[in-house]
Amino acid sequence: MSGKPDDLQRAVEATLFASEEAMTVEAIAGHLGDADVSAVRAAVQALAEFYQNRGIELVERGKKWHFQTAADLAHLLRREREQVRRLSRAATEVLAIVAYHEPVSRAEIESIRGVQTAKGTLDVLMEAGWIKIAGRREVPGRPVIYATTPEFLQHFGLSSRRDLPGIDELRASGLLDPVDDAYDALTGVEEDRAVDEADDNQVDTASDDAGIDQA
Amino acid sequence: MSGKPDDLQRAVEATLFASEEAMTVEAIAGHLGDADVSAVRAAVQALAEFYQNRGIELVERGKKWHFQTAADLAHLLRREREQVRRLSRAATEVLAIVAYHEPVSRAEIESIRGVQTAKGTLDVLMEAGWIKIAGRREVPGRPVIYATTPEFLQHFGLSSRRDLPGIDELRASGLLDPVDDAYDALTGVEEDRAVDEADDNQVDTASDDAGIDQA
Amino acid sequence: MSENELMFGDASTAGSDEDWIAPASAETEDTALYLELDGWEGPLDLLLDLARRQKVDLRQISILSLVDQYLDYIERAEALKLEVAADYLVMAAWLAFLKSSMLLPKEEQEDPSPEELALKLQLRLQRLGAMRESAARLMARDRIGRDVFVRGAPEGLRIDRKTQWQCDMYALIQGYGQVKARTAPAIHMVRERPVMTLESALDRVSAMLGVTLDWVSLEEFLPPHAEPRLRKSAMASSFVAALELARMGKAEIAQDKVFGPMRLRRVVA
Repeated sequence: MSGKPDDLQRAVEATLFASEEAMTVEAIAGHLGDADVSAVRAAVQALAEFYQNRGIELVERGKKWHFQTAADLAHLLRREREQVRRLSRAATEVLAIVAYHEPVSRAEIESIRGVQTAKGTLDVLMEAGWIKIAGRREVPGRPVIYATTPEFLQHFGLSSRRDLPGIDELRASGLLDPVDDAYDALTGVEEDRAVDEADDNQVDTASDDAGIDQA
Repeated sequence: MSGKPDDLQRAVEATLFASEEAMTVEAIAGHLGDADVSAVRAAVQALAEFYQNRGIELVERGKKWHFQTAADLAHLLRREREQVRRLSRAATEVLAIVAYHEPVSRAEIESIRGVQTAKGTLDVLMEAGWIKIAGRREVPGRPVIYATTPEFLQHFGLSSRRDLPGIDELRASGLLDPVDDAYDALTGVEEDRAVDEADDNQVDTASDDAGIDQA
Repeated sequence: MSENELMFGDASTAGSDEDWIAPASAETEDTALYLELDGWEGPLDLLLDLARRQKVDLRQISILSLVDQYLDYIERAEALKLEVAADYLVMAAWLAFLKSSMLLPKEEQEDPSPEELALKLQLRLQRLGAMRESAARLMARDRIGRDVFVRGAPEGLRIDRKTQWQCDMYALIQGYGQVKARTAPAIHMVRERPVMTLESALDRVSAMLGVTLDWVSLEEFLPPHAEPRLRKSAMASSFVAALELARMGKAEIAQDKVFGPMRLRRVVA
């Protein structure tokens, strides 16, 4: 099949190309001002043959014809493009909380972080394959709980979660130093810094004789 | 051009066929996973040649390529429902003035037409995507200037602005110059005129019979 | 004007009037002309149409007869009691002036000369005519959706971006450390500090005042070898004690100037 297409073939070709829907041979003939149906059928067949092995093909589905991208090139229609992105700080924190506290619900994550956690943050971590939904907690509301995945361990080079440095190790490496430690250091009160981080209402306003205000 | 298309040609064909928009050679190459641009360009050219005289053809409009039905089949394909917006006469004229004079300010459009341009006229053309604001002219008042878009070229089947019907003749005859310049040219410095028209690189056709259609 | 020019035909012959909602030019009869009063887009448009009626190249039209036609048109429109827009009347007045200047003897002419004005009008008409022609030719091109069609149902190209997220061990534990540090309860310890209470200051000041009748500066009431923080506390307490004693009428206070040294003296009862 080569050479120039005849007029009918050209008309059929253009009609099928511009059509928003697949068309039967009869519909094509009708569209072309009542062209001869068998001639149109022949033209369609000739075109289908002509387009074989090209990037596009003319196919019949349930008596209706339409052009489509060649099946073996379907991957061109949807391409995947990989991009490398650093996890945001918020996502990193959430991941760390899941890793240290799993299984953990979103509300728990928020209470540990002290800030609200966007839904998208958990989605990103699930998309990355590092956390997964690990069931529901059997408490009112039955919240979803999250846990890390084997991919997480693999990515971070851990053989198990127990390889994560403990709180004491974090503290020793300075990673737990709160920001205002710097202030304390400057004002010279470092020897007995808050050892207890459990609760804060045990502040003991030691000296009772501090008052200027009791006159 | 016959025989089987090579893989790149098939891929380019499928990509252009499936795309909802016209694509530059670079965009095609990018879509195909950074294929070699010059190879893609060659493939596009080969395809354009291949589709010549078929019911559909591959055309270039403002550096972008797309498939469309052959123009001579218009009578067969024109639907009952007209898909083209009808332009008012004013809009038609303003569009032509922008296209032939771009970039052009509203005041310049009005001075050619001798009437004020209704606000809606430019809006309609911008909404159609055929003209756009192209900055401001650095003269007192810094008026906004307008120019045509790639969609304009696409819609009117122009490969580039140089394809605008009769533009070379209009330039050569000074009909795109402002009245005052044309007056000066006619009355005094006639011989310098061709030199002043720095921007048209076409040979001084100077033809008396270049007339587009003589009355 | 040069002889050999490009010629531009009547727009109506260039086709594609169909794109115009209101065809401006009535083809033939004067009657039609009048009925189309609203069809012109301004005086220049009307002039162009009248010029085209001269059936010659726009570069060869007779401005004088064009002026006559225009004035005639406006007059007749007014006679028919049609409302003529102001800009048409302004053009009429200008053309009437142009005509009279063109008919005047050369010597009496001003600058710009009527010839210049007439030629410029002609040039304007040519430019408008050219654009009108171009517009018609543009509209007559093979237009997408009217003459040529793009693919009816393109599959569309989609690019799915897949993100490869990156994070390392250090960032992870640092993140956890930050959470912990941020949310660790802030513990405020008020440390025991050396202070002098108001009571002890009162005792101390009144006892010392009892020793002398002279003015004594406030500093002298402070414990002499106290460390700075205690001294500060003592200063504050002693000051309040002094005020208290003054209030009770047991002491008087003097200060010569603002922020000057403060002196105290016992009031003898």
